[in-house]
Amino acid sequence: MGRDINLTVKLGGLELKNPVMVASGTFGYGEEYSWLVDLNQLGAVVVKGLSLKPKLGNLPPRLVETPCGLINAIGLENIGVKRFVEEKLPFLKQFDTKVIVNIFGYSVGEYAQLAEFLSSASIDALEINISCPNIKESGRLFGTDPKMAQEVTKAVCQHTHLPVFVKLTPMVTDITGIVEAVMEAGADGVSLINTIPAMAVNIYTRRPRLGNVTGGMSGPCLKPIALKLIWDIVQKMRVPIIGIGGITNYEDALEFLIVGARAVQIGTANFVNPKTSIEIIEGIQQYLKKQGLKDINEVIGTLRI
Amino acid sequence: MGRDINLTVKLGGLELKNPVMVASGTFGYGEEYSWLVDLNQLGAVVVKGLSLKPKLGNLPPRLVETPCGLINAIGLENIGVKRFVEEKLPFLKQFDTKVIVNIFGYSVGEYAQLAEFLSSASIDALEINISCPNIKESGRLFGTDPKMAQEVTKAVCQHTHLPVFVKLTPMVTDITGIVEAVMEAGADGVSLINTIPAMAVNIYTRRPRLGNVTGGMSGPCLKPIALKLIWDIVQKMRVPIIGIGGITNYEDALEFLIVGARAVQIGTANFVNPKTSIEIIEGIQQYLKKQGLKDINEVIGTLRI
Amino acid sequence: MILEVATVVEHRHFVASKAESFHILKLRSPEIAVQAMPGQFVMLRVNELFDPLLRRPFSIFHTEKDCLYLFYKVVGKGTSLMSQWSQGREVSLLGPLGNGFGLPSKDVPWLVAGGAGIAPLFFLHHYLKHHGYRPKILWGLRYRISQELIDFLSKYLDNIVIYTEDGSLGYQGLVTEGVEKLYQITKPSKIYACGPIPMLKSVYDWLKNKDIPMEVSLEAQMACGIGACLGCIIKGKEGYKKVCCEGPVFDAREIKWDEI
Amino acid sequence: MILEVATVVEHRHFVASKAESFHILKLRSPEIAVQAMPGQFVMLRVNELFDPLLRRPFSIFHTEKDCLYLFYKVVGKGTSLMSQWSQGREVSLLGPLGNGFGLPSKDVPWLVAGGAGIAPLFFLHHYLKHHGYRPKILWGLRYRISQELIDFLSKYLDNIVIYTEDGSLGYQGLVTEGVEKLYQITKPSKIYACGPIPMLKSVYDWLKNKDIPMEVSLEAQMACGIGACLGCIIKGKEGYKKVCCEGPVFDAREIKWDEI
Ligand SMILES: Cc1cc2nc3c(=O)[nH]c(=O)nc-3n(C[C@H](O)[C@H](O)[C@H](O)COP(=O)(O)OP(=O)(O)OC[C@H]3O[C@@H](n4cnc5c(N)ncnc54)[C@H](O)[C@@H]3O)c2cc1C
Ligand SMILES: Cc1cc2nc3c(=O)[nH]c(=O)nc-3n(C[C@H](O)[C@H](O)[C@H](O)COP(=O)(O)OP(=O)(O)OC[C@H]3O[C@@H](n4cnc5c(N)ncnc54)[C@H](O)[C@@H]3O)c2cc1C
Ligand SMILES: Cc1cc2nc3c(=O)[nH]c(=O)nc-3n(C[C@H](O)[C@H](O)[C@H](O)COP(=O)(O)O)c2cc1C
Ligand SMILES: Cc1cc2nc3c(=O)[nH]c(=O)nc-3n(C[C@H](O)[C@H](O)[C@H](O)COP(=O)(O)O)c2cc1C
Ligand code: FES
Ligand code: FES
Repeated sequence: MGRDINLTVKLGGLELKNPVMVASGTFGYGEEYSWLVDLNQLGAVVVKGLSLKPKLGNLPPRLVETPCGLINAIGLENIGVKRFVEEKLPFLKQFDTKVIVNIFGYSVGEYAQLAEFLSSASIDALEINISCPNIKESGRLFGTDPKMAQEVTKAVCQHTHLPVFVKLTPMVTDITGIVEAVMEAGADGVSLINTIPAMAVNIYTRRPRLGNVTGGMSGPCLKPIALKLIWDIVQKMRVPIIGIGGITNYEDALEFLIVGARAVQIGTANFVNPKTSIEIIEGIQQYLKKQGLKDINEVIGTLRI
Repeated sequence: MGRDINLTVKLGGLELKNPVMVASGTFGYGEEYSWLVDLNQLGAVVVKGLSLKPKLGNLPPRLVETPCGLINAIGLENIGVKRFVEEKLPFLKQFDTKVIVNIFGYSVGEYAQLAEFLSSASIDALEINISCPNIKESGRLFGTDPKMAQEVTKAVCQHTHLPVFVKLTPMVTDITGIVEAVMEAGADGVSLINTIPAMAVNIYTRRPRLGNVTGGMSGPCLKPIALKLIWDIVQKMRVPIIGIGGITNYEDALEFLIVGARAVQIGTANFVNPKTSIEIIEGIQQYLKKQGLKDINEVIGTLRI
Repeated sequence: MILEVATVVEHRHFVASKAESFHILKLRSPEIAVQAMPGQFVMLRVNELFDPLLRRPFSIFHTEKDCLYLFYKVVGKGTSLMSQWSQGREVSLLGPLGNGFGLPSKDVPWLVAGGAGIAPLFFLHHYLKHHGYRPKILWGLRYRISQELIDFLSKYLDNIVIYTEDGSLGYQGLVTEGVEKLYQITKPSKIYACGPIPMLKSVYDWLKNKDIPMEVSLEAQMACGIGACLGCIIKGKEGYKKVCCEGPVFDAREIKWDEI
Repeated sequence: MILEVATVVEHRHFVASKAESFHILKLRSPEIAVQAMPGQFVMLRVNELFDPLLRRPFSIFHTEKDCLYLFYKVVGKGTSLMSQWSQGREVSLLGPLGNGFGLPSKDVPWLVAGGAGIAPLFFLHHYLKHHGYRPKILWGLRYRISQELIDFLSKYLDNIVIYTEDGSLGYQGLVTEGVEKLYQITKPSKIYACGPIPMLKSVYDWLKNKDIPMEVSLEAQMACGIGACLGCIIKGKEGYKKVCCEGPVFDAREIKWDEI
């Protein structure tokens, strides 16, 4: 099926055999879902956010379900970049898919070190998370200040030959300013959106429902917001965009592609239906066929106003 | 029922017999819902946003349903402040409820004129909308720039004796900066959140699903985001807050009050269940009774961390 | 305008072999049923969740004592959830909403329906007959409908002519062709139409220079259903019109057909 | 770990006069049923909508050929939707998940359940008997349960002692008091417990200085159910533990009881 249909997309220095990836933090280190999902079919796997040192993460409870959404306050728990390369990467390398490593640090220097360390590992790209609402230590987020975002990006790009994508938070006054800043600093593209800062309260105990008080919301309710932010960027400049936020089926994915994202990531939907990413790839193929198109690139960025 | 329970709340210069209002744009001019809702029971009615001149609004389609959300691009259609006072206000004045008029202009001067004009009408407060994502003419939104927000607020406050609330957009990097700015300018409080900029695409026509291309999202999916923004404010300063966003039942309303809002507004939920606001007032009363409390002010801002 | 908890009394499914299947839902809804007029509609809540969020609008298809009937086609999330409803289920109903059809000044009115657009015209047909008119119905369908549905409708409707695009039932062709043909033989006193926009447009195009009044029942995405949200507008010659409360029935000459 | 579309074969509702009502759902789920071990669970999707969004976890209560049974209590949105399911409905099931209970080294193990916590212990009871053990079950309930449920359970469980808080069924008191009393007479080889945290805590407090192994089945809010999201952690003495894949069964001595 679909042999004659081209799904290959190019994002800066990264080429994917199809535009569908699984999002950081929602697919573990790939292994967890390998029982249910044929990783060979995916455009890429983005692994759980990694830091220099292992990180314990936040106190429980870490999850709250909301209408059409999920708030998480995992707190970026991870095994650290070193153990990842030793223990997890070999498994992922068995598959015919790109491996993108999501990283975060507490200082510009840490980002640079992470980039340098990972450049010698056999991975395909870096996604730098400058937008996780769950890092408390960092005080003001890197992702909300164009200058800081630029500095971090520059530091990473100077320390790696790998394609670099910067993952953005939606909660900024002007998304295009941030995008300009990170592209100037040498990024290959941007991925957005990360979760939206959110909160929930237990009215009987009058306490927050998350151990960390606040968290980040993901899920279907994000889609209309993410689309609009991507549209804001597309109207102003040509830059490789990875669309993320609330994608649950091929129709959702196509909305992002039509608006101008060149690839998409599936997050929370993996929990609901682990086969979402595979079904989306198939759905996109069917759609192209029915529309008489032969190449996904004929769809990307073709919104008619 | 509940005679012995106090629901009165004070927000700056405005006192409400209970903290439950209906939100601007979701309750028409009050009359439309008076068949279904006893307006006498409401803390206040906030009427559809008014401008100096009548406004036609955006091209259809103006509505798109999303998972747990609604995107609207009404484009602030309204009959203008003059006709409102002549044709709609007399009806509202028959009821024992406060009337809050939501206003928007295209320049600081227009806001001032609106405030001046309405100060001679028999209304109870002004809510200034500096955050509607559907005004295209205004270019950059007043609500995202602390300086602009301050200027508008100052102009309004100088031209009215009425209590003034400033309605804020969630899409800013730093909400507290905006709140500080408008409070300094003389506002009695802030109401938040307005809708979140959003978008939807028809993948078969590859066209936007709204006549205006983009719109503002409201509904249950907003609640966790609104709570978090209010929490950001509460942690930094003491200011009268009207909580808005995705409230559908008394539990939701109480979450806002516990976090620190002194009143709430019900928007999209009116469409789903027109009696939502009334049921919330009853629900809050029951809750207080069961918790052995006698005054809603014993709940407001009591989140335990 | 009433908010009422109705109860499903009966639910009939008319599943045709090809594509379109129709359903008739009988609801006990005493207060709304007695007030309902042809052309009016109700908005119902599909479930108690927020997905789907909004109420769905449906024309009133028929009333019978304290019950009302809806006639619907499954097109998406809401209608497919509805199709699973069984007897006894409670449904929150808001209605009757909208303006309804006006009576014709004289006999014989024609009722032109496309697909599920039959719903309000069925009610109108019944009402007109009750008031001494002898309405004709022309109904256009994509494919044939199930025999059970034909039998069901035949109990109520005489003078009905069916057109299917593929000729699998009644005449082959578009219902608008039927209108033109019938016009060779006899003239309508008024035309009432409900169905897809292209159908309405072509009936109106054909009619516009003739001296025959025409009312159409239109659809729009709705949130409130009562004129409060300003979401459901269409372009009229004299500005925007709210479909929910200034319609859903409009004088066809008031609509800007080339802009909708 | 399998993702399977199961089918509702039978659904029994045990509605007691006061408060808590229980339901037993029998699902045909051939692949998962044959693999399931006591203490493992499944995650099921409540509907095809996104409200509720996440799958719900339920312990495997019983298996029978190609079927598995769930035993659940209605506590919120998802479980009340489930309680409306009828025969033939299709349900997406992910399972079997989690580690499951370990066998006791010798007879006689005690199974201590609170409320719906009976679910995994029922399966364990059956399994232990099959392997030649003679487990005792102590079950604590808030109120009495329906006679039908008692009859249903009695078919499978012997050696069960019931405690209700109000004394309306079995002995009056908390099940933990029952444990202490029984201990006056005889000693368990191992304790398995599942139920509300306060109950588990008090059993553990009582047990901790005795030389008896104890396994508990714990709950946490879950998203993925397979160890990928890191959302379901609880505090163990050696750091956080993922309930979904390092549990839900834990050696009671590994848990930081005073911090959960
Ligand atoms: C006044 C009025 C009366 C109506 N009467 C009837 C009736 O008697 N019988 C009947 O079958 N239908 C009727 N409709 C249409 C009916 O409301 C929609 O079919 C229904 O709301 C679709 O809900 P859904 O959740 O199944 O579809 P969704 O999942 O919401 O949408 C599925 C598809 O249908 C399209 N759609 C949704 N709503 C509409 C709409 N209002 N108009 C056109 N396309 C739409 C969507 O764009 C989408 O492509 C009426 C509509 C109005 C406004
Ligand atoms: C491994 C595991 C096995 C389980 N086995 C069973 C079982 O066999 N039978 C059974 O009846 N239940 C079992 N549960 C609990 C069951 O998953 C929840 O009751 C169910 O998910 C609630 O869904 P809901 O949509 O009805 O409630 P919601 O609407 O989501 O919540 C309603 C209320 O229940 C609380 N709640 C929700 N989920 C949980 C939870 N996981 N633990 C504690 N409180 C919760 C919420 O905080 C809220 O107050 C199990 C849970 C886990 C983690
Ligand atoms: C449980 C969970 C953990 C996440 N962890 C990370 C992370 O470590 N790094 C990161 O950049 N994004 C993380 N995210 C954000 C997702 O990658 C994604 O941007 C977000 O969930 C929005 O997409 P969705 O709506 O499809 O889930 C996490 C999301 C969830 C739900
Ligand atoms: C159809 C519609 C029209 C609205 N019109 C206005 C308006 O004129 N002025 C305004 O300040 N807010 C307007 N709003 C925003 C609401 O007042 C409210 O802030 C928002 O909908 C979030 O609350 P909710 O989730 O309860 O709906 C409108 C919202 C909707 C859905
Ligand atoms: S649907 Fe709200 S005005 Fe018509
Ligand atoms: S539920 Fe995701 S790790 Fe346990």
